[in-house]
Amino acid sequence: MIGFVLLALAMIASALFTVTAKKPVYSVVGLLANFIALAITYLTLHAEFLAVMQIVVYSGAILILFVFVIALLSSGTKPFEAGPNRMPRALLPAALFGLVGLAAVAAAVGGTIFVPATIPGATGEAGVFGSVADFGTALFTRNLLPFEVTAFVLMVAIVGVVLLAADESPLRAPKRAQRESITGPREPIAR
Amino acid sequence: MTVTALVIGPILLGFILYALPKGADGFARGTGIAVAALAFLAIALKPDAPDASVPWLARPFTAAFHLGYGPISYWVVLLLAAVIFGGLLAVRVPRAREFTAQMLVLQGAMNGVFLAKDLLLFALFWDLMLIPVFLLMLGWGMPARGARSRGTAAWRYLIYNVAGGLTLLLATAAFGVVSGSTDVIGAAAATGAIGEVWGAWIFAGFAFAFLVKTPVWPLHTWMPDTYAELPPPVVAAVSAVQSKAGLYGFIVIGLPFLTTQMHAAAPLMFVLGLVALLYGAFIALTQDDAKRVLAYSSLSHLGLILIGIFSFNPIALAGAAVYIIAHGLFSAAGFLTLGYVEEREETRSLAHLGGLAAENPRLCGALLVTALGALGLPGLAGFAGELLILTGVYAAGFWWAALVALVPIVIAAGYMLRLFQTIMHGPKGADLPERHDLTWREGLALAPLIVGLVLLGINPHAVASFALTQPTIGVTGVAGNR
Amino acid sequence: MSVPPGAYVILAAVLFFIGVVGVIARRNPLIQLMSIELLFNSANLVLVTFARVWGNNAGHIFAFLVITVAAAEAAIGLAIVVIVFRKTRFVDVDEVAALKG
Amino acid sequence: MSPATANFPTAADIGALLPATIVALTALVALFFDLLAPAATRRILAVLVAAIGLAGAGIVLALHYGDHTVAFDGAFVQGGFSTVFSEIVVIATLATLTLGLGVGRDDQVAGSTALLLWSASGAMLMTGASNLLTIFLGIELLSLGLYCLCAISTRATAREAALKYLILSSMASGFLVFGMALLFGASGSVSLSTLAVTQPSVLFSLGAGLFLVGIAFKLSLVPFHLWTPDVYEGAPLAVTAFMSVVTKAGTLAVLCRFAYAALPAQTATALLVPVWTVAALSMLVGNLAALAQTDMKRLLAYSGVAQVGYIVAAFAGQSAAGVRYGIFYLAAYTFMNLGAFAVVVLMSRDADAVVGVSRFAGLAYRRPWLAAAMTFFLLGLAGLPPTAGFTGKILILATTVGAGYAWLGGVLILGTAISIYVYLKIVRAMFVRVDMAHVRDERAPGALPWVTVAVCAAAVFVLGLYPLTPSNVLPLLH
Amino acid sequence: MHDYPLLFVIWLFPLIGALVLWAFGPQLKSLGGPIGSAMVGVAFVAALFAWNDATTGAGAHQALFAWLPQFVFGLQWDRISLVWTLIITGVGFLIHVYSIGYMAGDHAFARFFAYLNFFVFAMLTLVLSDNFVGLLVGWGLVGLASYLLIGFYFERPSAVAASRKAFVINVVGDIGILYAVFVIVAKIGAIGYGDVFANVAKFSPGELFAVCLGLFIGCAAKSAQVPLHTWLPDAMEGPTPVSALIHAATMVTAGVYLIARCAPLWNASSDARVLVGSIGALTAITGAILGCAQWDIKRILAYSTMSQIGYMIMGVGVGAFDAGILHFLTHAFFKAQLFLGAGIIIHNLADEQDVRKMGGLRRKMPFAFAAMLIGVLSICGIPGFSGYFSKDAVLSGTLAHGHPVMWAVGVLTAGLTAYYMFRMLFVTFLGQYRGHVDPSELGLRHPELAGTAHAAHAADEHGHAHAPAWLMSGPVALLMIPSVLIGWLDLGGDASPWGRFFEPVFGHFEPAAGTPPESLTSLVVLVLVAAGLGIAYARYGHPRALIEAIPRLREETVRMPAALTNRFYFDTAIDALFVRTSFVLGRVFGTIVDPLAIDAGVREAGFSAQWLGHLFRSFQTGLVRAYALALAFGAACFALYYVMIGAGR
Repeated sequence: MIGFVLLALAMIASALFTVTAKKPVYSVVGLLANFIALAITYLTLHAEFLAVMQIVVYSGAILILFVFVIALLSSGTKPFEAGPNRMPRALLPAALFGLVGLAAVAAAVGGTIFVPATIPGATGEAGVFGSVADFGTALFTRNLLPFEVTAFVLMVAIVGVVLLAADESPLRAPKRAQRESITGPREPIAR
Repeated sequence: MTVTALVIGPILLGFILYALPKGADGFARGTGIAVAALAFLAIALKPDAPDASVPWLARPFTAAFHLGYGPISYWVVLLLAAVIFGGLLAVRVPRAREFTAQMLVLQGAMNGVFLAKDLLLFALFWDLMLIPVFLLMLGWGMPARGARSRGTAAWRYLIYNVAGGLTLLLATAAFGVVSGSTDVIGAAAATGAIGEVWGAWIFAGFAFAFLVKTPVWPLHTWMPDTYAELPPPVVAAVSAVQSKAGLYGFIVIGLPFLTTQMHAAAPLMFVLGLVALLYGAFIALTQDDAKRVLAYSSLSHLGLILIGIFSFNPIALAGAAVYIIAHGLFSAAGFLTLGYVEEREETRSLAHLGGLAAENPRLCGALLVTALGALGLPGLAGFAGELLILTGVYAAGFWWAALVALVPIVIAAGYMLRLFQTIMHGPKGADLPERHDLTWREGLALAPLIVGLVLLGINPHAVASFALTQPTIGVTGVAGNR
Repeated sequence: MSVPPGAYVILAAVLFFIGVVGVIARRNPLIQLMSIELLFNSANLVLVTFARVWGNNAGHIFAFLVITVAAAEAAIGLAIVVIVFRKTRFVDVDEVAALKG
Repeated sequence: MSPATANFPTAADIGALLPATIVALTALVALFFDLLAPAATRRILAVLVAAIGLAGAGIVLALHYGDHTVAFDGAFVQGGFSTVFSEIVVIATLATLTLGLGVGRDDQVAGSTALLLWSASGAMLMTGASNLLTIFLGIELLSLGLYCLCAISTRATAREAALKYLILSSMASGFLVFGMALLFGASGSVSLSTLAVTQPSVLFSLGAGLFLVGIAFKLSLVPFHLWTPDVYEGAPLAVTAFMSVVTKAGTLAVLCRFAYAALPAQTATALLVPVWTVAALSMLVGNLAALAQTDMKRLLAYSGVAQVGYIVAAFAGQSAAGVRYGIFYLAAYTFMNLGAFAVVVLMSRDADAVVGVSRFAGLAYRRPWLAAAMTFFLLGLAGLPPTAGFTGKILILATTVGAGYAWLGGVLILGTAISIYVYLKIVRAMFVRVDMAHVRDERAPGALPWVTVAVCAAAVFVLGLYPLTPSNVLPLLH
Repeated sequence: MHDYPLLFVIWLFPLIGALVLWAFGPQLKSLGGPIGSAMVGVAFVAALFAWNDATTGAGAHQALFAWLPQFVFGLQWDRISLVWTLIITGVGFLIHVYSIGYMAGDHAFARFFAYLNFFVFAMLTLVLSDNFVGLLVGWGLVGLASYLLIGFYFERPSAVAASRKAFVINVVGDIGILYAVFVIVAKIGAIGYGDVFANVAKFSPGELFAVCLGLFIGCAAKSAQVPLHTWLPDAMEGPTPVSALIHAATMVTAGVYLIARCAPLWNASSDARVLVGSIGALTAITGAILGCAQWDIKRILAYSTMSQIGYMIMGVGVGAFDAGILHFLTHAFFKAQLFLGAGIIIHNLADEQDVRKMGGLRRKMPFAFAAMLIGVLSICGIPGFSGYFSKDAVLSGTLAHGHPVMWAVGVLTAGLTAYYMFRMLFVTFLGQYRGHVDPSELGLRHPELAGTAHAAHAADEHGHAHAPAWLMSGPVALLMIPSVLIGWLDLGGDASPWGRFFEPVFGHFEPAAGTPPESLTSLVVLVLVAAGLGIAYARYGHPRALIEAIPRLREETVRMPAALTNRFYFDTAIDALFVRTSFVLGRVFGTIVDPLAIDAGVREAGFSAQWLGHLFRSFQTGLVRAYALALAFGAACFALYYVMIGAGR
């Protein structure tokens, strides 16, 4: 229980830090903290494989991407300077609506009684609920279709990013750009 | 077969003409005239052409492409053919190819409205016939001097009538859902097929559409502008035939299927009709634009027909049928003739016109006959209609309405003679160009209408007889036990 | 499980709330994207929680898919951010409002 | 359901998914050919491959037509109305290809075409998706491709559109997923069929609500429509055309399945009230806002908002007829809308132009046929005869009134009345005589869009008048 | 009743003539006159041939067609139709012939005869029809004919105005008859005279009076009864033969015909008798008084016509039908003769119509003088002349039917008649010719006179290719005979041929006991006539008066009371009450109500739609965060609703 509270506080704090930070880089750090806390929470929920995925994919790939882009953009003279705020009072209504939603969820949760299923075995044992084996079986049998679709989702990401990037590079000759599109800059995502 | 051809033929030909190369104006015009003439002959020679019906929807209600002659519609389409023929024959317009094409589409659509035996089909053509008028007004409109810019009138025409068309659509859908089929026009009247709950709404939908189209006060303000701005052949067709669609609807849809609602609405309709009757007449007395005089006179006359229909009396109904055709005849002839005048004198302002009779006796004669027909000269068709309607209205017990309705007859004499005399009589108007008298084309265009005016005045029975037979007698029976 | 599942869900809701406010309140597109990541993660937390509650690992699969999609979305999003804001002086979504009305 | 009972996909599963698969793989083929193709032919080649693939998928679908397969353990359903939705997607994609032969520069065409196809396959996945995972993936596959496609243009506005689309759509996805999570929580399952038998609870209804928020966003129903005009205006013409139909087709299929098959009977009516409400709002606001537009794409965007409102109204009361007429009107809308877009393309230099309404002034006297075609499509969108739009409206009116939602029918009429202004304003512009001096007349390089125009016109006319009732064409809902 | 095709000849020949002349007028040129006259002549001869069939039994009948089962049309040939037909065709024929001379050289020669023929046809329709609707048709058509002929010189604004006035007022009459038709159809369900008269009992007294009232409104408008008489004097704008035929001999007596025809109705309704009789008396005296104040020779005759028709209406109104018809008969002759005589004068004086500018014409035009003299003697009821018999018959009829007041009025009118008719005669024919006297010396400020005279000059100065004189004098000469002798038919009261002729139609009337003998009436009338004649002679005929004619006339012109020059303000009143009011209403509706009141709503709707459009447009700020906010807002609303729904269960 104590652990959960600590995790929750950590998550909320890091999240708040993420959205309030002055610089994107700080946000990235905040988000990293948030993800790690989340991963730990997953472990408490019998989702060890997901916890791993969380660390690897999010912290490993996505956040790195963010950093990468930050670096790319801040190559300008004045990094991340913001123009005049054209919606200065956006925060208040946003918070209001958000709170309404929050209250709604609270009400929903409060209105239902959960009887958690009993899981045989502890987290980390092979083949238990949430373990790699369990997850894999589910993924490659009943949920084969979604899994296959994700392949295409990633393909879209690759090709799309390449197209946009190629569009951004006026120096490159069109033909070579296209070559690149298949072979070249796959790294950022494949990593 | 004939009826189908009457609807599809003109529309198809219209598109074909539209497809022709730019130069083909003369040919297109000739084709248009020929088509109209053929249509006229086809209708006149084959009055007993069988219905044509192809199934259409099966769910949510049954509907069919069902076309056929009805007691009134037969004469209306005949009239329409004559009007289109005359219009195309008499009036020369720029870009005659497109013009003719759209006129033919218009004819086809209007034929569709009046020949449709299926309510859904009726609604379809009802909306369809707005489009050509709209386009014609945009492309060939002739606004009076100092009038608002072109397109305004077209816009008003469209907005009003489409609004009506939509309520018609809603009512039709509801009718179909409730009664299960829309293939009902002319069928044995299943009175009470529509329950009380739905009936009121459905009737409201229909009534709004019909009142706008006719038009009836106070939904009429689109009409004077439209009539004034449309080129003569189109306004002839619109005022002669299109404006009857609503009244026709009341007769073939309202009377048999929404009888109780019709009776409930009768007082309101009487008030509206009478107001229109007087209102239009008074305004017609003071208009300066010759075409607007006729427009407002139409408002007045159509109000009379409305009263006739809603008195639920066979004689009045017969009168309404007669007057529907009669008004078509003289308003078409009138607008065509005014078209001739405007074409010659390049104005239609009564302040500028005057004294044409000296140079153009034949034109004068044409306008005279038209005016007399409009003011209900005894012996002409208009008189027959008026007399029958009012007699029926009086006999049905609405003696007060009959009395009020007598007043506009006098006013009609006033404004029609004002129109005729200011244009034709008195000293010749200043700065009016000297022009040749009526050409044989123009005369030929008017001939069928004027002949019809006389013949119908002598023998209205041909048009009116249906009113004295089933099923409308049943309706008036209902009226009787009020 | 000792902690009531409701607590997890509410925690997730809070994160979600923070994410939404972040998207609306911040003008830096990158931070907005990160807030969106928060949204997805909170959803994931709910999924995992309920997977645990029902003992049905469909929730895990779902969360996994969400992660993947989020990755792809982030990639594309960042690419778009790059091409949009490379030339502009400010990195500020309020600056790109040419389309309106 | 433990792993033991789990079964690997069978041939039947694959067969059911075949059409979408074909489309998805065609993209790879296109990319591959693009590597070998000489520079001159890449554009035509890519489009050709894509067209062939789509045609194949279309044929397969046609063969599938009428049968009904539940594939992948209930993750995907082929048959029923999903087939028709998929067909619409395929046709729309084909039409998109003809508008300006793909998107972007020669060296981008292969990629953009691939994205187009993947988006299409995503939409096709949505049409059959019958569990939450598939729905989610379908939506994302569709959207991710579109984010990129929007940005493929040198115009800054295109990129702005992409950015807005991305941020807002992702946010909406967030709501969607959260809602799905709650639904999962309430039912313990991700398959719609299980949802339908769940004991209703606050959790469930809240989940459904957030789920519907996501759906309403993708359908751009008021008030979730704000992104639509900006994105439509910014995106390349062809992409806009694609979005305006395919996104709607896919999402409508999801909504339809959710509304009809995934809700506990006793609560369904109450749960769907907001949907009809936003539909009504869309009809009014969409048309009113369209009144004031001067850019053609923007105007069509708003009109799209309203049109979707009409279609959703058809589902009111979940009458079995409703889905048929909804689909019928969707088909009608597809053809009318694509036809209109094709005309716009024919009036612009390339598929990436900005076309103001003013460009239509006096068109009838310069290019009568184009004007005639445009008039026809606009009449259809306005619901005037003799078009499928007219018939479709009648059917929707009939079914809403019949299902006891007469007020919705009334709003529909009101909206249509307003839309008359919107569409016939353009017709008036085309037919009013103006001096042609200041009108600059551009023409599309290729004549290919004419094919689309012709096909669409024919389809709109035939669907409208041919004695054909949707109930004969569409099998009952499974 | 068997069909009787001969009626077609009587009825349709004039129509054929009208159509032929209208169609081929320009080609026929001067042949138009003879053809037109011939057509009417044929009708006249045919009518003579048909005399016996009219007088035997109930007469002959010719079925036509039916509008609807309730509305069956036919022609009817009985004694009343016979009398009118003979006058219409006979006098009509003479006037046709006369017109050949009068209209010679007019540029619309053929058109004139087409109109005349058309008029004859219409009038025959009126009198031959066997039902009320047919009568109404004829009623309207004669109105049209008179409209066309009054406005024959359509370049003259005055003529145009006069014709429009005549037509509109006649339409007022038409709707009166229309109303009667409503009641008849609603009550009896048929329109034939036979059916209606057979069922008079079906009417309640009120309805019966309503029918009679409606019919009488028609009569009043057509026969220029007060207050609908104002069109008749203006109608003199038409060519003189028209005035003679339509506005003296035939059309204006249609009212007499209608009432005589509807004798059964009047017999059944005493209220109607009183009403019609008194209106007739009122008209008689009004016309006479106004006649004293006129200077235009044709207007003098017009007012005398009005006055005389008043007599007829009074006669038939009170129930002395045969007397009324007799007066119509005699009046048709002598009034036609008077007009034609006046026509000769006007024709020879180049369309001068003002008696003040005439004078001393006795030597210039002896024939015209003779004609006018006989006419005047006849109209004044000098014993021996036809007018004497008919007028006495009418007056004694009123007395016999117990209406002494009407009798008194009628007698007084007789005196006035003598005065103003002789006034006209003396001023015109005695003394010196004043044609070239400066108008101002005569105090000429009469607007309409100036108007007509000059416009007339402008109209047809080439109208004087003088046709052979006999063409004009011949008919007049022929008319002299009946206008002197026709009255003798009535010699001997009920035993007279006239009385016997109409006995089968109107039955025999036995005056109430104690009614003074007819001789008394004659005596009183004679005295008053003598008095009137005397005054007229003293003022205008006496040698002393003739010497100082010019200043005298000037004085009289200037000192003429306004009430008389404004014709008792009838026109003014009608104009103010109805004409102007209608125009004002029209303007109000057309320029205020229509655009501002009714249209405004629609326009506002349109505008507000546009406005809303721009409003929604303004929501689209283009800021992605704003859109996100809206999304959140929508989501919040949804969440709220769904939680409530969920909790509600």
